[in-house]
Amino acid sequence: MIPTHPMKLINIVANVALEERLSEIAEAHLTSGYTVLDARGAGSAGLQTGALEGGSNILFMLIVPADRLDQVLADVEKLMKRGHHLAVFITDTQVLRREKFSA
Amino acid sequence: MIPTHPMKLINIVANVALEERLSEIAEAHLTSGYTVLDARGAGSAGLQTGALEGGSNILFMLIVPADRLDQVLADVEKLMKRGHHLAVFITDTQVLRREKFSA
Amino acid sequence: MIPTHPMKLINIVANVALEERLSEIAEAHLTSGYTVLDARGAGSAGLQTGALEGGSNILFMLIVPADRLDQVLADVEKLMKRGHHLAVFITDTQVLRREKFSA
Amino acid sequence: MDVSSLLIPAVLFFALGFIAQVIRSDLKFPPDLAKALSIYLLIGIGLKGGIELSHADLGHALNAVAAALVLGFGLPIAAYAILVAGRLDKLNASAIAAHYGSVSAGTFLTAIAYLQAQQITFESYPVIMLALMESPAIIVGLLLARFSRNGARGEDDARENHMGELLRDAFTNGSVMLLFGAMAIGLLVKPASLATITPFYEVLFMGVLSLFLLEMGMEAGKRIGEFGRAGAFLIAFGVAMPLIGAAAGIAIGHAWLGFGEGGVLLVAVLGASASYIAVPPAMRLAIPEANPSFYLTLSLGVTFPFNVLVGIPFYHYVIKNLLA
Amino acid sequence: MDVSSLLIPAVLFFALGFIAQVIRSDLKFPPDLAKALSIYLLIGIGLKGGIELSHADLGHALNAVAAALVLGFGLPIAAYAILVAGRLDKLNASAIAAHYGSVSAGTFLTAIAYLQAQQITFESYPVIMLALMESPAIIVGLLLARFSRNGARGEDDARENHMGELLRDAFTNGSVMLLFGAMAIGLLVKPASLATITPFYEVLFMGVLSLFLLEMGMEAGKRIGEFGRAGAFLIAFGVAMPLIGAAAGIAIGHAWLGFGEGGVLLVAVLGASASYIAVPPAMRLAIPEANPSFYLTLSLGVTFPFNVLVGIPFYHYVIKNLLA
Amino acid sequence: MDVSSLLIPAVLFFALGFIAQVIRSDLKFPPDLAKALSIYLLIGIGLKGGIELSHADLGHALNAVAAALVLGFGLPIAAYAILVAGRLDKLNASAIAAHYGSVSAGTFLTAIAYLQAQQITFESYPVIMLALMESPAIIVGLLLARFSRNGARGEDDARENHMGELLRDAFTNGSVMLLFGAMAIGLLVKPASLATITPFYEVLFMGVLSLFLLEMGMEAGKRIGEFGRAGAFLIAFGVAMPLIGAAAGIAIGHAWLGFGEGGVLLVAVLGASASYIAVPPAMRLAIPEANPSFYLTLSLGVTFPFNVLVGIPFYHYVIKNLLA
Ligand SMILES: Nc1ncnc2c1ncn2[C@@H]1O[C@H](COP(=O)(O)O)[C@@H](O)[C@H]1O
Ligand SMILES: Nc1ncnc2c1ncn2[C@@H]1O[C@H](COP(=O)(O)O)[C@@H](O)[C@H]1O
Ligand SMILES: Nc1ncnc2c1ncn2[C@@H]1O[C@H](COP(=O)(O)O)[C@@H](O)[C@H]1O
Ligand code: NA
Ligand code: NA
Ligand code: NA
Repeated sequence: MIPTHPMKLINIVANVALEERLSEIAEAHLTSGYTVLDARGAGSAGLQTGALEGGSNILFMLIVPADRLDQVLADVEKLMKRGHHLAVFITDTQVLRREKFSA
Repeated sequence: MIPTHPMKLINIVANVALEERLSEIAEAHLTSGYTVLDARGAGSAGLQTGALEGGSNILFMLIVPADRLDQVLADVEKLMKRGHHLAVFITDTQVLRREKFSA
Repeated sequence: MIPTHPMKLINIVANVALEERLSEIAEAHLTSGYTVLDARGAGSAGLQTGALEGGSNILFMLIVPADRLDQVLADVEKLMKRGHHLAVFITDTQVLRREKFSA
Repeated sequence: MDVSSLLIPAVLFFALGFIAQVIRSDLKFPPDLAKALSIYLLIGIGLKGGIELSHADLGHALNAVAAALVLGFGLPIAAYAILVAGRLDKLNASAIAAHYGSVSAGTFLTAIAYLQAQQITFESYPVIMLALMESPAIIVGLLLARFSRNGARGEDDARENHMGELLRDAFTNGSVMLLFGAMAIGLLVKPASLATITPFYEVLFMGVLSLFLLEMGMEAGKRIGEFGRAGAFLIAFGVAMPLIGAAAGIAIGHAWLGFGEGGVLLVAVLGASASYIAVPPAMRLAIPEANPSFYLTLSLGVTFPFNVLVGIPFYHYVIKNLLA
Repeated sequence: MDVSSLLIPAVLFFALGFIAQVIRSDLKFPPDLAKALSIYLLIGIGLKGGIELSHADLGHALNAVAAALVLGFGLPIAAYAILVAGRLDKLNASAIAAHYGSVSAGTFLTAIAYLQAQQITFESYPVIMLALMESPAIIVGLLLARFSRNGARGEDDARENHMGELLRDAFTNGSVMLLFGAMAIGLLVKPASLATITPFYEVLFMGVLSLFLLEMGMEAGKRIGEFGRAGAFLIAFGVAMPLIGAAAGIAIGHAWLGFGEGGVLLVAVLGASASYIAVPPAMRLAIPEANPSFYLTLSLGVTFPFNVLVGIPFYHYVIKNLLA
Repeated sequence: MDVSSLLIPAVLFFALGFIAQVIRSDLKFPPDLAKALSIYLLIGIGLKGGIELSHADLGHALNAVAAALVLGFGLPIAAYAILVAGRLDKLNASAIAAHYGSVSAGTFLTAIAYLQAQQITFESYPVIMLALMESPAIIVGLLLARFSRNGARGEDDARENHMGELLRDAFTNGSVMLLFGAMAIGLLVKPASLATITPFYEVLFMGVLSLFLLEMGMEAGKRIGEFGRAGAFLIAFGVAMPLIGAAAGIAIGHAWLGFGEGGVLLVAVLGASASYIAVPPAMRLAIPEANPSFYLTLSLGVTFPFNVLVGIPFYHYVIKNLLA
């Protein structure tokens, strides 16, 4: 059996202008990396068709060990407190190769 | 500790022609919003390379409170019953700011 | 109530050059299909801005019945053993229409 | 049949893409590039059609419109009859039929490039016909499917069951909007004003087409892997139906419209080719029960390469003998 | 007001996209295509501005610069005052105000196409003014927001609270970089060398613009669904503010800069139009508390179609009467 | 060395993108745009090469081919020797070496723009050499890696262990397909027919290049953050290796091929530049153990800006002195 290890997957849907801020959070917490996907959608900030930068979303994905989840979320919370429109949802996940994500 | 709240994340992989139908379902159920990502893939409907509209997928993501899951899925089921090729999978997730998603 | 069925969702973040190798794994295990999204990010293999093929990621998603998870992961492990830079994470999920994914 | 007539950029770029796929090259195109190029090409065709229409003879134009409608309504019915005779289920037959009533802009433009390379003149009416042939094909497909379903579906709330809604879809189809919209613009705008956008839509046209065909060659090549799923009967249909469509086109272009060698070839291609841009999304919504793998494999993986690599010179050969 | 003056490709392609959306066509554009086209257009405008600047009269140029700064700083303050008077909260008012101090390149270029179609000449200084008007508007927006927040936020570590950081953002804004960078290149490079890229950036320009406007028409149409959320006061503002901006532009273009009919119209459009490319991302970062739905609905969904379809010919009509 | 020779669009747009990144502008390019532009440029180069080949002198052409193979096989071996001497592990050394045996089309085209701006003529053979230099470099990389692994890997089922499979990959590489495919098309198609696509592939070429270089400037700028990870030795290698490659290129271009000032500069650039389009994906598959961060940082973040901003004028200066 291939061993897998529990981790937390943080998903953040945000305007593309926040990509740099989010990757800085990932780097500040020394995560092993991060993944970004272009997205569109709709929410309290209105329609995000993806055609203009002001109306384009990203889905920012960050895998962290459970014991670091809270510190990372605290930084994400700061962005939200400042008024940024973010949809944040966290999922339990199992990774291959624990050492890759907890370095 | 940052409080998080359990919700359901509905994921639907469908042809891009269904994007409007799916966002109408989201709106009909007064969800707080929805997120759409362009995708490609393969399945019973054949190869979806993404190059032509007829062969392009989307990944439609919808977060709903657990008690509204069934009503939304009922509408998605209707699409499937009419013959549409959808791959639907639901994941447990934890959101920041419950009020954002259950308004 | 709409019935849902537990399955495993395998997510693989890899360079786009591996797309064919990964879809071959999906086909070899007779999965019902697979889904691919274009992504960018950063990790041990450096910055993946998505602008050049050598620096572009994909998110490869594969839903499999729990009892086939290990066989599929074994093939993914082989790629990793050969040195490929992959981030692999597996999530529990519930699908509509079991027969669609376990054919 | 002179093979050297195939040594034109359009055909060779298509072949390059096709070969790249067959030998499993890792050549990749950004998925959105094909969509952007097809938007460009549809607008370009529409503008051209509008300009032609603005100095067209009304009688001839109406004749061409009538011929387009006959082809657009007639061919899908023929296709449906053949498919159902071959024991394909009626919903898949309806969806595939709609594709063959419509036109592949890529194939049509390849035929134009083919004629230009041989300095053969051609009538401009077929460009107008092309724009007209999308909607009828979609409508026939819908009607056939409705007829096939035969009240089997009870949920009256479904959009797919409202005929009005479906007809609306046939006319507001994205490709139809681009073709007709651009045609109207070509017709309405004064030549001097139109000239400001001419360098973009006309001068680059054949170059953009070559890039589009490179990508479509790859797309066609990718579908070979799906031949098994489609089965021998459908693959054979994908070769036979263009021959029937071309025959119809030749008959109409020659006997009814009285076109010359070039114009008849273009009408033959209108008949012979099958849509892979406009009709598939329409069928996704209108006949969800049909399997997209079938109609995309046939229109894109069989009929398209057949027409580009074999059909066009063959139809031309037949037409030359006919006119001689 | 001669309606036939609207029968130009730029306006008609915009209308086509708008209509396609309103009748709920399934026409789709790859999202990245709009971004690619806008990069192209900003570079093209910048190069043009640089070339114009290279043979501009210094006195006139400085005058135009001063006028651009007056418009760029003045209009957002006027907009803010109106919005706050209408009881909009101050942060949303600041963000919206910034959009109206800046310019919509799409509208400006449509005005150029409109003038060219009527063979009306125009001064080249407005192109230079356009590039200058992005940053002041952003800066005013930031200052107004800072003032509105009034120390309410305690976290001094937030980037949004460092004025230096925010000013930096105003000048390193992506669109500003493209406009100024291309302007510098147009100014620095010798004509012979510049000529190697001219076919790409000038010959295709109006054609690319038509494609961009088609897509922006669709984007504008999609925002109609958000009118309800914005409310009647804001929608009315989206029509009134361009009239105020145009009046200011006409006054400045005519009385201060002494331009002719064409030049005054362009300055009017600088005043009347609202940014939807450069300013929204800047406001996302600088005034996150404001609702993007408001400022995008107004600039893209109300003011843009108003200017393209009604404003330009109307301002022109006013200017002609004024000069007569 | 005349700095004003760098005031050409190609170099300035590269610099603009680089600066935008360094000052952390929020300027963004859609990721797929770079891929689309590079497809266009590779086809354009290939067509040009094919047309040149069609009226090339056979003896000269064969000589150029031989020279390309010597550079393509020789440079990676030299690079590998240096890297291993510097204690880099063999697999990373193999992968990096392959990049330096191949060519950066962006750098090569910048050199052409540089020559054109100074009205210096150049031989056309280097264009043909460029297309030939992708595959040898990849093959050498593979052989070196195989040799390094030295049977360490037991799994014989891995594709990466089948030499035939790997050679196939070297020749079916996407960029190689585009270059050779377009070259064949340029060779086969009659000039009159080729002329239909010329406006797209030739007239726009330098303009498209400027946009591509703007984006590559940004990509290069983004890699600066990875210098630390690569380490001082590798960064030094990224500057030293182009000097070695340029020296080899100058020697071969001058002494062997007997080219003039322009042609020698182009051969110098073939030697000096390192691939960042074709080779990285090939190495991803063939030498997965190597760290992509190293080879992308070097080829894109160090050698590319060095060549564009310093190398080209410096090599030119050397060549002029040599020929004087
Ligand atoms: N219920 C939801 N399900 C999925 N995505 C959502 C949901 N609500 C909001 N989003 C996404 O999050 C983005 C920002 O949300 P908002 O802050 O509400 O504008 C939206 O543009 C959507 O893409
Ligand atoms: N097992 C699977 N894992 C991930 N995605 C799938 C799977 N099966 C189907 N899909 C996706 O769902 C789309 C529609 O599936 P289908 O209805 O089978 O054609 C496919 O094009 C795939 O992108
Ligand atoms: N902690 C993480 N969270 C999310 N994505 C990650 C993480 N670590 C790595 N990745 C993704 O996986 C890709 C490959 O990782 P690597 O093998 O570390 O280069 C990266 O380019 C990222 O997109
Ligand atoms: Na047809
Ligand atoms: Na304004
Ligand atoms: Na080299």
